[in-house]
Amino acid sequence: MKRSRYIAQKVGWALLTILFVITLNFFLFRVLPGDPARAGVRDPRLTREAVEAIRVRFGLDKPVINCFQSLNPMETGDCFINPLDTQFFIYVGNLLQGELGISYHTNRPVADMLMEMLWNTLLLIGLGQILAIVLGMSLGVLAAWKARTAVDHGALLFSLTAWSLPTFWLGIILLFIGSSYWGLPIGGRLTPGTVYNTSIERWLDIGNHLILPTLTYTIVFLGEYMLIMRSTLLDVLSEDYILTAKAKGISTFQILKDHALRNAMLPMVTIIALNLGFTVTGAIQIETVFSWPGLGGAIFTAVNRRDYPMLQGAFLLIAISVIFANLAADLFYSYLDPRVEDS
Amino acid sequence: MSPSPPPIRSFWRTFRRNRMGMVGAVMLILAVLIAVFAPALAPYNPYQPTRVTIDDIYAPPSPAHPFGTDDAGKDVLSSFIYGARVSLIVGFFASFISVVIGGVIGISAGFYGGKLENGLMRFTDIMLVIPDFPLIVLLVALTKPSLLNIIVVIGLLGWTSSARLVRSQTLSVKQRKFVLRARAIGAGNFHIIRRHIFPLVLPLIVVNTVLVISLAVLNESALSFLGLSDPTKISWGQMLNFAFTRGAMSAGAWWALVAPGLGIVWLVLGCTLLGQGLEQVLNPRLETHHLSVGSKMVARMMGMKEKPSEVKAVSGD
Amino acid sequence: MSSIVEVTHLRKLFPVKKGGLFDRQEKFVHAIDDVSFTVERGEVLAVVGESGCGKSTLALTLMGLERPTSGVIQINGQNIATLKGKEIQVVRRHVQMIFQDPYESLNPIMTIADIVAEPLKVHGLVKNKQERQERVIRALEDAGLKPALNFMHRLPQELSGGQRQRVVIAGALVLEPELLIADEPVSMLDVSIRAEILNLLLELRQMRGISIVMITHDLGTVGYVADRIAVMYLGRLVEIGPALQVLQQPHHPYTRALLSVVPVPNPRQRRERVILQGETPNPINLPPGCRFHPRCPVAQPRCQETDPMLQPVAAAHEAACLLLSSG
Amino acid sequence: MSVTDLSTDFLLESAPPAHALVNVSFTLREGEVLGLVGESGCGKTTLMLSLMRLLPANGRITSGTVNFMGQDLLDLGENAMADMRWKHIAMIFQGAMNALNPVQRVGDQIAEAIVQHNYIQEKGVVDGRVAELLDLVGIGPERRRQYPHQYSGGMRQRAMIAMALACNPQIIIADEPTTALDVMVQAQILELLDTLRQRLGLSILFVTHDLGVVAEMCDTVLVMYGGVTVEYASVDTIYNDPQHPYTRELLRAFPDLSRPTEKLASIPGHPPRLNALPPGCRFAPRCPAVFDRCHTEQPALHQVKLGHWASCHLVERM
Amino acid sequence: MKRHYLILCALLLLLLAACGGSQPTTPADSGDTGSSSQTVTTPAAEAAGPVIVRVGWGGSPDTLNPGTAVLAEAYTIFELVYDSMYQLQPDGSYTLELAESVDVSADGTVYTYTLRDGITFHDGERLTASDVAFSYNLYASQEDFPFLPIYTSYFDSVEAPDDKTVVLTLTEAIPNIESQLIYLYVLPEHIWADVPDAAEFENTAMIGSGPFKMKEYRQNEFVSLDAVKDHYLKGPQIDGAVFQTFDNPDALVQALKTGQVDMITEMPNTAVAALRNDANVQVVSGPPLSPSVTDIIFNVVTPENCPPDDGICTGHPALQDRNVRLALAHATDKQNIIDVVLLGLGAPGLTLIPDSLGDFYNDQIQDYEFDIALANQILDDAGYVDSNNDGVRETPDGRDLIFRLNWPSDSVDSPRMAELLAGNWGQIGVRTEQQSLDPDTLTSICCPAFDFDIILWGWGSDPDPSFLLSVMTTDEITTGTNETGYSNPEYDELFVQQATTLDDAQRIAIIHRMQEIAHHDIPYIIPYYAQEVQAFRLDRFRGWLTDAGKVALEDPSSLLVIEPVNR
Repeated sequence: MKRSRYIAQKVGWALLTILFVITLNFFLFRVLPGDPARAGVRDPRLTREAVEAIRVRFGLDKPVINCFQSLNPMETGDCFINPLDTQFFIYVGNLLQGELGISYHTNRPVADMLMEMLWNTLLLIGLGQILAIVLGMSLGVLAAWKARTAVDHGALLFSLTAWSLPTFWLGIILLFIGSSYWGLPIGGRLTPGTVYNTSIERWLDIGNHLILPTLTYTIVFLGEYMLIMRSTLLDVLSEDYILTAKAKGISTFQILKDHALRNAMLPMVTIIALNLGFTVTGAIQIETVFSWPGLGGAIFTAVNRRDYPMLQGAFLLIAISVIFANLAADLFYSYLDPRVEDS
Repeated sequence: MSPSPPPIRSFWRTFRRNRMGMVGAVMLILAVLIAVFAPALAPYNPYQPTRVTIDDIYAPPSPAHPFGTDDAGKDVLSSFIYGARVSLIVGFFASFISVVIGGVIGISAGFYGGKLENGLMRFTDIMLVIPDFPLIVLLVALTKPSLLNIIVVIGLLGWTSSARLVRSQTLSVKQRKFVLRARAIGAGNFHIIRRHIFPLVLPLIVVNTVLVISLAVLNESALSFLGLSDPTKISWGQMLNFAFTRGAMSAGAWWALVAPGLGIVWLVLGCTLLGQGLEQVLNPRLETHHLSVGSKMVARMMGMKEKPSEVKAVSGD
Repeated sequence: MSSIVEVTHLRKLFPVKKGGLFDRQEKFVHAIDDVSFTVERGEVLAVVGESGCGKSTLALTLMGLERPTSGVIQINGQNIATLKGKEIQVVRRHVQMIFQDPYESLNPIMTIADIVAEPLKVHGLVKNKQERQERVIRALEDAGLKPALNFMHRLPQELSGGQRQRVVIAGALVLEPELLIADEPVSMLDVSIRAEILNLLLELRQMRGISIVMITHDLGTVGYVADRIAVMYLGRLVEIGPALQVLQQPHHPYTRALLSVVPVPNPRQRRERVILQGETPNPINLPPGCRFHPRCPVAQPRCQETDPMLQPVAAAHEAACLLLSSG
Repeated sequence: MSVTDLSTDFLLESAPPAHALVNVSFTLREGEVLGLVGESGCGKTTLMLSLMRLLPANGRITSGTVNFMGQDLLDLGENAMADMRWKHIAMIFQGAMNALNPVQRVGDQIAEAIVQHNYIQEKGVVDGRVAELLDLVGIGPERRRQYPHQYSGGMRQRAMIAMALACNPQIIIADEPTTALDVMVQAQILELLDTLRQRLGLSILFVTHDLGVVAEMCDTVLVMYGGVTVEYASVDTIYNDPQHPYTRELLRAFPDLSRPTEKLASIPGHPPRLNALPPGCRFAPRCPAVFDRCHTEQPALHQVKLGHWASCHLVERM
Repeated sequence: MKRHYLILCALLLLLLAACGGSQPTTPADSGDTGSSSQTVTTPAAEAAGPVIVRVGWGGSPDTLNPGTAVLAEAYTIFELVYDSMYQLQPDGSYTLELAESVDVSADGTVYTYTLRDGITFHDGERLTASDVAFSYNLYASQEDFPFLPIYTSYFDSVEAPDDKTVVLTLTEAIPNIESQLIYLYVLPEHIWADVPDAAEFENTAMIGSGPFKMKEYRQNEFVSLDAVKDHYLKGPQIDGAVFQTFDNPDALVQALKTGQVDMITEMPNTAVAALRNDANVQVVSGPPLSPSVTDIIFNVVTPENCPPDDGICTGHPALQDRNVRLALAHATDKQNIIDVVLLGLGAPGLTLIPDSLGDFYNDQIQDYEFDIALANQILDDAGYVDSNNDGVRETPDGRDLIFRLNWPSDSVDSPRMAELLAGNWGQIGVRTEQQSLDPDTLTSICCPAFDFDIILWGWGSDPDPSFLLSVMTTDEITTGTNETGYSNPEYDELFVQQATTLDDAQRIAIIHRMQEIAHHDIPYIIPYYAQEVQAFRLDRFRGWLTDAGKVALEDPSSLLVIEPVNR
């Protein structure tokens, strides 16, 4: 009962956040300097008529919102315009149909392009996150358990340093080491031109290409998870119920497993969720360094080519993914922490 | 009886013993010194054009250029020293903006509560979920990549964590009885915030600022990497950007990459260590537990209240 | 001598978060429900009860820190329930509060002098540093911190618990109040030093004629300090009367039970204990009739229907129980 | 259980070790309730954790024996000791909210101890035992599926007691089990403990600072101050014939409802910090009957009469 | 225990994966096996596997639709997969491709092409004259194709009287028909006729008639092509080609070094020295097959030429004075810029018409010498003196010679060039305020707004100079193509003349004259003509065209002739 209300509330907030992101996304591109139509037209050989044609094609000739022809509040226009015939509603309407506009750069629907890349990014982020979480937490548990010993200090120093590394810098160094000494592929997702006899071969190829990006990703994010795990676990381990468990004659391993970890997981889940937004930063850099065909690389390309619909779409997709991931984490949290039910 | 030391001095006494924090502070101070005295320290002025030849480009380290030269034949050491300035300016000012916004939002939300808090924190939650970096990229790409824009954009988007932290700290300070006492003696909101809330939230804000600096520095370097920095300003990120786009690795000029990269690591690590150290001193998380060493237990068993100050008193005596 | 405090039909409700999405009915915590009493000048009134009975809310309401939902609180003849900002400040100067936890109620980064001087600054009562200094010293020494100069520049955490509580008291004294509200002033202190704080309060009453409302759950000490005792249960006064009478001849079954379970530090005095079963019910869903009836050892059917009023049982001694009227 | 000359030190960073416990000896007989009394920081908790060998890692037991069931607990291997805990010596902690794992069902936490020590595997049997235990402490067995936060303070303490009884231990160490509870709930818990003791023949080591509770619950009392035994005697002797000035002062400072008008006394000063102990008698700085020797020489525990021990130079002289 | 297990597991996983990666060919032995696959191919597949040349590049086609494509990468693929009427050869000449012969009418307006026999599309359908006519008419009629209509602007009609004959009628005789037709790729009518909106067609199947056919295309990942061994002209010697995208220029070079690709189409010039030391690698450099030019744009628009609608025209007045521009030209050390920015891999530039345009390039022009003293003298003489001794000269009416200097933020080299220019010009008392701008903002301040002083930018061109020449005509000021605002009636006149002069030599003479005018008037300083730098491995393929005068190893002319080393 109460959990259902908690869930409903979280879902509600997620939807509201998405709405906010959509609105922000729309206005960002219109408030900031630069004509969105002009932005797509880089070739000075295009005629004024052609520019106007593009404006019409992208709906940019319509008023921004009902009364405003432009975002300049001085320039109010006719208020009897059909509100559904304004840029904002056209935009939202298109969104609802899964249309994110046409890329200025490739002339393809942004949604299609993003979908192709989304899975690649999810693969990279997913694998990297899982490894970083598992390794980071293991290291954190080890450090907390051996608090104030050489093991702890070593792990701490390693994690802090790993956290401080600029992702792209680590990536480029690993790229050179990995390709020169370990014969690992330099970039891409597949070895182009290869004929795969089975899908296992194909996946092995993908896996081989994933090693370096994942390694970079893992190192960069492992540090933070380790630090958090260590400190929450230290907190949890100094709680009285740990002493109770110890007094019950329960072995250290079982205490860690049954009592400490589950309680320490609570802040971890929250932080992992909040961290998801941050992981995108890493993904952009890693995908660019390793030419991984994902959303991050797409953002890099789009930035370079000033492909605004693409940027807009990628940002929206990433934001929505992160919002949903957060929602999932919240729901997972409610499952982990029985106190949620009565909050 | 001799007058006891003021809080700042007793803080320093404890902090001095915190190895992590001290190392971080030294690292950070060193970086600041390098930045401040750049003109005196740098063998050349990287902003001053000099005549170079092909042989000067990516020249390996030599007595004339201890860190070698970069893709424009400039002395890497000098750029490195001057680069500290921009990296630090971005770090400090962006985090200053973030922390001021976060502090104001956090304190007002935490202190006034009610609808204001609800609104502010919901907004914070929304901003917290939105991935920062793509938005930073977007905004910098949409505006023009000048140093000021970068600082403002990084600063404007970095406040969420500060706001949450400050709010929760404000809430916990507000719960403490001395705030109720201040109310009981008839103090107004402003007085309470100024005299009781702010001074006690301040240490946390300082810790947070230090950590936000490291994030801002990392963000600046990532922006540079994406080609979204001001190319006329030499920062470590900018140096890396030139090294990447102009093939330092392929040319075998590792020195052009290593110095600025390590500079960033140095600065970020310094901030992180200092932040962690400060946090340990100001809010001694117990580095110990029932399965291990225990100063909290010891403190409790030795009759000390479980208050940070008490624990400090034990180790400080 | 007129009363310094007159509370009549005081009521304080806290709204609780609405239930479900379709549960429109708002619920309330009945923290204080129709409470009336007076405090005479120079008197020590102890308000006793278990946690959740509303005694802390009573303290905050008396201080003007919580607005009563209804009822009248007259302090020095002025109803603070209706006063506005500035006026309340003036009244507040005469009412000061002492808190339970001396570790918590002092700002750890302010010196003792600053803490004690703070009320003076807030109210803008002194013209110059010198006068402030003098008043701070006087307050500290009155609170037993002698010589005051030894303490003024120290920080709270450098003092022991007892000394801190004295600082809190000094901070209250500096405004020369007429009424002190002491919320569990000694419960966080070690047994060995409780008496000195209680004795200090009594001394102040003697020296300055200050009235004291002492909120406490510790029945052991009330007899020692209080002139009168008020017993609260679930937001209600169930018994009020002279301290000795209440302690030795309690009339309300709740008071009787409460007194019977207080441990006595004498193994030779084993008494019959009345141990009430269950726990104090939730103050949101109050039982009908007498609030105490579900746990009352002598409850009768009519207790479920009629809500008893306070009625005199002896001189200046009242209790709220239906059984009393029938004999 | 008999404890002799138990001493515990804490190793401190940049300071000499603190002697938190010095030569404490006592005997806990079957069915006896031994009260351990003292102000905060007098070494009560250290003693308790030393007995269970649950000290934090910088705590060191430096001497003494703990004889129990014909063995010295201090000589047992870690596994044997782990087996000893709860099966034979169980504990009840202060503040049961913190002592119960917030994310585990109460029933499961009780069952954990049973499974750990009795190796009962069948779920039904364990379940039955949990229900039985909860029933024993007056909690409806259906509430075993609930989490600690759904319990009230008193119920949590009851659940703690049920947990302590899980393996039918001979000894229960109760560390301030009623502190922070309301007086009525305290009475309920004390009554429950008393009933259980009589029914199950438990020995209880009752740690508290509340002299009233001690008077009502205990058979013998051990008064501690600054890590040393101050006085050790039967409860009647302690209250009616205290020998040590500290005991006397403490009793005078404790309010007695039966004598409401009697003037309360206080002991000026505060208990010593364990890393800054006075050289002589640890109580000397606060003692009303102090004389020169007290500042230089630590008094030994002296038997005043049979079963009554006190450590004071005054007692020795007699 | 479990914890250790977890860590161990993860480490094992990584190790296994790493081992899996290092198992296959190392760079040293990859040449011997001739294996195309780096990692996964089983030994059996390796022996019998197809011989595929792996090309690394920094981009990816923006689209496979020839009508809407912009990027050079797309045109590379078009060249391989499609055929057109003419083929541009690396030496700059044109050969007939689809047609075996052409007959031009006496007045030069009717071209009758006879197609070769046996041309088929990759899906097996025959390529006939009607496909050609359909394609040309499509390009001419599609308004949403941004560039191609330019090449069809002289078309009057295209007809296919029979399967083998295409009759192209022009509105007037033009000199450069070949260069107009090379980008008009012939598309299969049986596919494109059914496409509802040609501008939105993604064309991923990409059926063409060229020597390679599309196998797999993943945008921003790779393009994989199969060889058409029985192509009607000359089938490739190899079995296929893949183009792999590397976002990072260093990664591109590293991929070549480690043998993960056989050829790279671009690289940072800084890597050249290191690659030249690699025995397995050969670096080639020279003028690019696709001409391009880097320019320093001066805002010289006069008030009367300021575009009435869009013009803001805030240029520094001093730049209107040729003396100032001349001084700047004399104060520009082009060789130093080439050394630092290009590491020597470029030639000093003269005008917008680069050396890669072959005969159209006028190499007889004497460039302004780098001479600071002379430059100072010129400014002194023209009345620009530093009267207030702040190191910056002023115009006679007292305005400082401080110029805004902008460049596109996506340019790697411009910031370095700007630094050097600032140094050079600083010596003659000219200061710059530097700012990089994103290309859109730059476009918006550039032209036709003329809200700038100096911009560093560049142009790409087709093999005919018409377009580059048009950039300096008065007519293009309002359209924004003329980015300097330069206007010279004599030049405009010559531009019209060259467009209709059919005789090659005569046309070249006019164009040379136009360059002289432009060079004399200095609306631009052209710092350099950059060379194309490419590199390939020697251990797997041989026969790359390295001595053709221009460099484009990814061009069909190279990919058709290379063959495996060990065959």
